[in-house]
Amino acid sequence: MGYFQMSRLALKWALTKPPTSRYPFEPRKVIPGSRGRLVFTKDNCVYCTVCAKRCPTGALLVHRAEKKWAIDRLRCISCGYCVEVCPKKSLELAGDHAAPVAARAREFT
Amino acid sequence: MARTVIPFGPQHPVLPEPVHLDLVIEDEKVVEARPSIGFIHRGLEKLAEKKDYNEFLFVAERICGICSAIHGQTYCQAVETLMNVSVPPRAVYLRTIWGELSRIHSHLLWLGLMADGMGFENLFMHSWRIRERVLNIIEATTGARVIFGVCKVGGVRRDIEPDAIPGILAELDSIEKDMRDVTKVFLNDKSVKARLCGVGVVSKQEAWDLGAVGPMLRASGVAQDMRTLGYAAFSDIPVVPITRTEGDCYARCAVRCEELFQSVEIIRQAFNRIPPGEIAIKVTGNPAGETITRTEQPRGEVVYHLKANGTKHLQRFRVRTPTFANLPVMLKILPGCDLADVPMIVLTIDPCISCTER
Amino acid sequence: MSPDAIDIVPLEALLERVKEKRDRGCRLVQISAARLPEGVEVTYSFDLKNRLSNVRVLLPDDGTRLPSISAIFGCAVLYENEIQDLFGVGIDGLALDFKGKFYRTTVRFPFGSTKAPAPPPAPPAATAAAGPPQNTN
Amino acid sequence: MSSFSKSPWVIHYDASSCNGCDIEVLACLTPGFDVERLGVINTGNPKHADIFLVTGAVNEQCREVIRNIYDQMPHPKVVVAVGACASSGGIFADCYNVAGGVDSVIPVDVYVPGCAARPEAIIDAVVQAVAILERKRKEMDAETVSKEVA
Repeated sequence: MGYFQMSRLALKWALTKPPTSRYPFEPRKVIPGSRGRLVFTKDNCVYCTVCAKRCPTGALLVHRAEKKWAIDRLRCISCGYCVEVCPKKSLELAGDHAAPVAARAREFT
Repeated sequence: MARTVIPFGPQHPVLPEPVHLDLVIEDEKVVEARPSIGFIHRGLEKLAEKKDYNEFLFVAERICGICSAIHGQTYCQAVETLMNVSVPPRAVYLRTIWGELSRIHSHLLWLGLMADGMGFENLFMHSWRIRERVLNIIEATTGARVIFGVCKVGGVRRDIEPDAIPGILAELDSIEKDMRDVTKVFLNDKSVKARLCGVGVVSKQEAWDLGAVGPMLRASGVAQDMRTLGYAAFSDIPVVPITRTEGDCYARCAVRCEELFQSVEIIRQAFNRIPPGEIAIKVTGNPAGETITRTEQPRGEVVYHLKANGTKHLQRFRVRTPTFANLPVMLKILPGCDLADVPMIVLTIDPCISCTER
Repeated sequence: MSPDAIDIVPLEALLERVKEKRDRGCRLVQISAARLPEGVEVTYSFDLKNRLSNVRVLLPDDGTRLPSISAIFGCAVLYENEIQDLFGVGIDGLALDFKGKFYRTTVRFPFGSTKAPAPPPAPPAATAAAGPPQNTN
Repeated sequence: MSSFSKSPWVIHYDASSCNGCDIEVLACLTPGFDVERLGVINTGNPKHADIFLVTGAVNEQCREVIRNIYDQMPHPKVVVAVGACASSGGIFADCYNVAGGVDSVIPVDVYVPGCAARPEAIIDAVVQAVAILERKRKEMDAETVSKEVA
């Protein structure tokens, strides 16, 4: 009885389309609302530094005087805490993922 | 007879995580197992002194990537107990749903690793194929695949829209069918049975005395499941612990297989009963007091011991994770087994080393 | 904390109280230690029929040693080694003593006392030096 | 095209990660993403590996293990730090037992951001790593040639 358990499953899947995503050759299917790359929109930011203070990993750096906002992508954990506390809604999490990099750098905007 | 010491780990093909065992063997029989852990010890309990209780949630969720959802939930529950906050019922149901989804993905992950450990590559791939479907539901509802990040003190961060529920339930039905196919192989296949039956037997008394928890304890015949305490939505949704009496590797496998379907059933009931309303309440002030909170993770009972003194930092954060409690049992059953069975026995406790060492 | 009251006992009564729990058929749920300004507080939690009961002792920071309960509950060994390594508390009668090698941490006794210096551990270098002089031709 | 670009072999080690990135690395190998269609093979033996995937921050005890695995890999080799913890220490950077990212022990060639790093990001990183591996091999070949000439 117990001999043909797997063959049934294997046969069924031999006749079905593979569930594999073809990622590098086809673009990724982004599920809406996915927490990915942190996106900053400069327009209404008042450089209040709340996001930098609340960031649990210290990935964000905000200079109020120079009006600069910077992120270290390699520290960001996409938790969305900054998005939640931003009073001007200038931060949001995009669905796509940040690309791998060869060196550490802060991205200034 | 000559004794040989064989090192097992820290980098070992069956272990995705590092743990080290010195196995003293005579012939092919293990006579002693000496563990050496600490490869993943980060010391995150001490971080509670640097991060405030809201930020610390992100650390608690990252104690372990597999049990993340229930770690987050337990942490929030513990802080809410300290602060005397009652969470809106909708949030409680959502937490339950996500907790059970994470149990399904964790058990499927474990079944896959188990199949891989016994060399049944095809079954491994099928388990992980189904797991990918569960992760898709999780990502669509929480926004992430492994670290959910949906709980917060006072409620949850996201809602599941009522329009999305029928779709999720339909997908769950189809996943359940898929899981039936795969678990049938685990439970009935001759080669799986030959590999697992009678290996690593723990008696009921032994398991209880050595403080085993979760599927490990239930597979030895003790009906202990923290969900019966009635935390979260389990006060409305009754849970009957799934038990087996054999206490061997096969029984532990069977318990986890059955728990998959139990979790699907719990999610269905939760979606049927989920009340409308708020998903979070505003929490102000700082926690004070002391609490010991227990919940049921995929691997068993987790214990959070929190002490707070009214400042925004917790005074002491201590977590006892299920694998830590299951290690003594593993060390107890290793002596006397064959060297070839060691990977099976180590895998059946569902070791989660990053939980254990924190 | 109301449903699961904590039973604070003097250090001498600890073993007896733990044995009592054992005789009633309890399961050892956890042992947790916490650093207080005056010392280390060790809490033992037991479970019987899903009811949690706790026993607690307070160890002052004057080098008082904690008796091990590993003869009563075998699984306590791991918890006690953890406390020994992280809090710098000496424990007597451990069934399996890792001698400070359970967790190898960068900071010795990360939860150690902040007031007094941590009790000096038996340094392996010192014992080697105290041994017989090695023959170096 | 060398055998690297056709089939890079990877080895994975969990430094002190939370498991999140580990299971994503494993998920890459299973039907959902199946990197074996790109020729990537996961091996348990450092002596067979070209690409070293490290997840998690480095602590006191695993420092030596990482060093060991790295030393055992044949040249040329590429190290990929997967996830925020491996890249910078992430949320655990302040812990007493965490020394920082993987680059505090061995040189890292590619950093993958994310917590946990997505399988797609890991695939991207492996693709980048293969390019670096090719470049390193060419440099090595050029070096041997110049040595033979001299």
